[in-house]
Amino acid sequence: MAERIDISIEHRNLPEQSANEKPHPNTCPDCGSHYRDDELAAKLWVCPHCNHHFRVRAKERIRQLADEGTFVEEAADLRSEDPLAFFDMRPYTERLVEAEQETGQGDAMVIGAAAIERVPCELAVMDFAFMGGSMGSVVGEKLVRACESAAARGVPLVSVTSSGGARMQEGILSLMQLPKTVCAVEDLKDAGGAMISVMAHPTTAGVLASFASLGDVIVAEPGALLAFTGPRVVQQTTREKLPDDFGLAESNVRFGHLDAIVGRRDLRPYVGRVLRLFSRNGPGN
Amino acid sequence: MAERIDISIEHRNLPEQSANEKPHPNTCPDCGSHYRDDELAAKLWVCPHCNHHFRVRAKERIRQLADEGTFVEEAADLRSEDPLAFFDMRPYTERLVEAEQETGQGDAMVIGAAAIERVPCELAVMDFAFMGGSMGSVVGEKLVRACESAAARGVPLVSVTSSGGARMQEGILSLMQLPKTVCAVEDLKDAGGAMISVMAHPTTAGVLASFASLGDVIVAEPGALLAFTGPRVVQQTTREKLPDDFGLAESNVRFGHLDAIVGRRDLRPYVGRVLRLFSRNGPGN
Amino acid sequence: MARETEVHLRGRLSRLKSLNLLRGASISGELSRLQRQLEQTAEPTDEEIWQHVELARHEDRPYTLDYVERMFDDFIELHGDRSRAEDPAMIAGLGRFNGRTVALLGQQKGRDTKERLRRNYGMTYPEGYRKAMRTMDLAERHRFPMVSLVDTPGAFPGVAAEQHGQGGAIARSQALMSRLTVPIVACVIGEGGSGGAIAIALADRVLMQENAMYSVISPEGCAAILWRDGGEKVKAAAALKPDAIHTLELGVIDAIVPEPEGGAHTDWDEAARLLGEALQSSLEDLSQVPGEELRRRRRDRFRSLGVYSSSPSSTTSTGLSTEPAPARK
Amino acid sequence: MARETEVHLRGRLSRLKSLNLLRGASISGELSRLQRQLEQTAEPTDEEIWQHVELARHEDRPYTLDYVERMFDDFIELHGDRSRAEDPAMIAGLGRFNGRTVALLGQQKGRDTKERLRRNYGMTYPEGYRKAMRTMDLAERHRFPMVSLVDTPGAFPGVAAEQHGQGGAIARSQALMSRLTVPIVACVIGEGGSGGAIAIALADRVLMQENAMYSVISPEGCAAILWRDGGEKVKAAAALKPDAIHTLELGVIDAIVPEPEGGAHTDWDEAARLLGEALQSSLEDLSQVPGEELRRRRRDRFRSLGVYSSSPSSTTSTGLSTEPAPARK
Ligand SMILES: [Zn+2]
Ligand SMILES: [Zn+2]
Repeated sequence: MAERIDISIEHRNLPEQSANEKPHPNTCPDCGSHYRDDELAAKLWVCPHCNHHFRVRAKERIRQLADEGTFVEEAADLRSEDPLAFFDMRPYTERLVEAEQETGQGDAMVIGAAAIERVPCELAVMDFAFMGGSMGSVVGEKLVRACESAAARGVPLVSVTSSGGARMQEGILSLMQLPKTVCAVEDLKDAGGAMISVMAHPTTAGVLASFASLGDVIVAEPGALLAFTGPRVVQQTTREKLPDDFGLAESNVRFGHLDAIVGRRDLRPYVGRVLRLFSRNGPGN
Repeated sequence: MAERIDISIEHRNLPEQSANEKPHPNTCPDCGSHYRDDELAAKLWVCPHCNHHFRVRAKERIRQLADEGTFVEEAADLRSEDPLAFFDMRPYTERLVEAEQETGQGDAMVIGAAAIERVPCELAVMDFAFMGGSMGSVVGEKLVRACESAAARGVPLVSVTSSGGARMQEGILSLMQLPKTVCAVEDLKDAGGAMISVMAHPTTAGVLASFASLGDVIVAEPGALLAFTGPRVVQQTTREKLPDDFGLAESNVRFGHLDAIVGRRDLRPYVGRVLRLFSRNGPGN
Repeated sequence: MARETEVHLRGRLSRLKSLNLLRGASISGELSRLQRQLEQTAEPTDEEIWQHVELARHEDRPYTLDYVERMFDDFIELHGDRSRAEDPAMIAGLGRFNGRTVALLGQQKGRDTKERLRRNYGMTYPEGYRKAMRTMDLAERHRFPMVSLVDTPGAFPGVAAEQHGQGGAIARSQALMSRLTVPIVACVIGEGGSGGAIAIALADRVLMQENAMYSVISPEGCAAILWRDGGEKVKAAAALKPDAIHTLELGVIDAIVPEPEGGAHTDWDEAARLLGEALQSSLEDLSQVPGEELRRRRRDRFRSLGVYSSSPSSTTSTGLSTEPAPARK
Repeated sequence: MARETEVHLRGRLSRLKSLNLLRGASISGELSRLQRQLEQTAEPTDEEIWQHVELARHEDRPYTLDYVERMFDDFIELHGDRSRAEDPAMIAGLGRFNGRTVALLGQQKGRDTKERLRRNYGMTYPEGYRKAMRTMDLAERHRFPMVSLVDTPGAFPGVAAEQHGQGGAIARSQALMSRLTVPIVACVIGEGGSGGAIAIALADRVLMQENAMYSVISPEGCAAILWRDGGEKVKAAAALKPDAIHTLELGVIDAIVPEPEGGAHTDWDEAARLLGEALQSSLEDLSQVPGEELRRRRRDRFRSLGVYSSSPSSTTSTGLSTEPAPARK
């Protein structure tokens, strides 16, 4: 065993594939079926053949969950800075511009007020397409504002996560988004607020190790990778044989970390039910 | 696997031996050395040859721990009643009279005010010689009064346990001594008091499952059996192969249940140190 | 048995007459029925006590989830201890009970062989109690009242369960219940098996169904130790008196929840209706009490349990404590 | 590097001048020395940053227990998570520090091969964080201030650690620290490795020793991902800026604790004396603040960390947030 072991909080937990031979995004990686965008959209981006849950973009997720016309985005104007003047193969600023151009979003999280099954709530939804859903200062700040907005309006927070971890281009400040978001969730809880955490593929590293794990109720989508350290890094550093379902939602529920695995088609009614239970304005409460 | 599984909270965790061929109490069960009373007393009832910790009677334990002349017994007049008019092979009342005659004690626990290394505290010490240290209404009540006395005087409680569990001759009332003592410890903690739990051989079943496990610091003597269910019952009901150190202090520390194993010769200074740390009148606190 | 009979009849009469809960609004309708039953079983014979044991363990008796299904709306089950495992022998969840959100705990036995194995016959591991504890934390934070349904032969007596800290988990689960400031109602709906039961039964109101049992040790285990013969279980049960009436007499429970004629297994819907009424009545009573006061009374309730004398040698002939029990509401 | 240099010099000057802690009574004696060092390393080269990394990991550097031995009286170590395991990579304990009882947490590396294996190179399992959490509960109940010494390459990346809930344990440890109402001082004494470090570093005062490092990822790991070549660790370290001065500039830590000339490994006693003074000074400051206020400020401190702009497209040229950070004491 090497004396120095390197641990990455930012390990891209992508399926094994080289940049050159990426399969088409609408080809199911599990069964190989291929679909048009509208076909998949009609099925909530779940493979009708094998139930594989494709990743969904933040805005699409909100469309799936929120009652039509209820979502009002907040803090859309926040943008990342470059406090370390970070430069690896390319400057961080360049990566940011490119990500915004590609995704049409300012950063890897979208927040706002919404209603689900007519119960008002606050939504905080991550978007893996923006730099692997990595959490830097903007994601941290948005999550904090979502907590504050939920507390101010006396409604539960629903977070939907999909993230490779902290954004290392912001160095130690990205690590500080862990305690920052944790403190915000605790403030929300002190205000009597509830949090429902929905973990989508992948919810890893710094996001798993902060706000996402603090939900009053925590559920995950089938097949989602939920791991502090991803399988490749674990394999490389420990040379352990990994179980087939290493880090998957199915393993996490067995080990006691999840309240339930909820398929995407059931997610909206499930979240609605939980919201009714936690809603302070419900009958009898 | 039989469908009905019987679980005994009162399983006598004695070493395997039949009543007929009991070895002499001063013969070391581990190495066979034999000692006179005064020899063992001079060594705190620890085998000088192999470090086996003999069981010590409550009054002897207090002599070993408390500063000379400081112990003032409380609630010595409490005696068991027989609320169920319990009668098995013999009436419970007869067993009680016999136990008192044999041990010179009113029940299986002695409590009182004391000082250890000049730090005032409250002591609650069990005596296995009285009906296997079983916890009935008197033991429960005494533990409660010890907590109340500790809180009233603003001193920590030191408990030393040695018990086969709840006293089944008091039926459901013996089970109620679990929540009763738990509530008392929580009252003590709410009053800012500390509790140090010393587990001697054996601390099992209802005593392990109540106040003894609630110490702010929990230590055990070497070789002590600390188990909710003793090895014989586990073996009989599950037919599992038991590890050699099943339920022993050494196993418990490995599994995270103990702060330390402290040999009897080190116990007084160790408890003194902990008392100084928790003492509210210490320098600087 | 003459002295026993006398003591118990005396105790029963004095206690039943002063019980608050039986006079409570929604249970009072059942009082005459209960009294009739009490008279019928005035001093149960050994065999009658054993019949209670058998009814408590009846394989068609409704279990926790059967009641949940009938009593709760919008129920979601909470899984896992957030640490090491999910224990299917312990149910935890949230649901709407008569319009308000409550947190539920309860052991769950299995109905068929496969489920029995999966539920470990309702015998909880430490992980199950840890799941219960995190649910208590959740209830406290959100001010959800708690309902706890007790139905277990006992905490599981296995090697892993011991290694994972069975004793400490039971102790800490009780400690946490003693700290909560939300109302807690527990009901023994089948077997109230020793430490495994009390771990989730440190409640403001402790109820028992008519045919449930609550005991420090199984009759079989008691017989094996005291009679050195597990076959003497009927005698042991008679000595332990684990039935609801004796338990009520001793002040350990606050009220008996009636079952359908013949036992809960004969009519699950009716059993659920009767249980639901009793729970609702208790929760309504408790909802008036401020949280800190609730906790104070809860601890005092358990502090008062036990029977002893202060004389240097035991002379009292009654089964009641020589110290007056603190008044309870 | 021109723009970077300018930004950083500007930031450094403005921040250092307004730092409260550096003006604190017992650290002020070190101020001139610190300033001398700051000047010497005004804009550290890539190689200089790498030297910091090597010093932070120096195998003769004092570890948590070396400091405990020198700073505490009557120390007792607390073992076990009361649930499943004892994790020797995490030290928890109680001891007298300048006359008062404090609770201590800290990762522990090993000094020789055998101990390194036993301590798992200071890489904590979830069980270690759970031991830390129960120690926090203990500290809160008894009003013991907490000292946390951070020294870990990171939380352990193994199969069992994942199965036992590494991510959740780190999250919950932070959550608990954010709830405590006793003073907490953390100091990074070697490697402040990512999530494994922050799990015990959500403190009222966060300090770093001069040659410690604090980073979201190891330079090696960062190089492997961004340069696709683990060998580019020096470049990665330069980009991550894990050294104490840069970390101070970013407002992540509150003060730098001086080390003996040449580094802590050259003189353990002197290193412990300097660390002890810094901890004592911080604890004294904090002891004046009421518990609820302390917690409020602690959360606000972390809430303020981060650099972003509110403009639709990023135009700010400074590395500082365009939102003013809340005032801290
Ligand atoms: Zn498919
Ligand atoms: Zn010997």
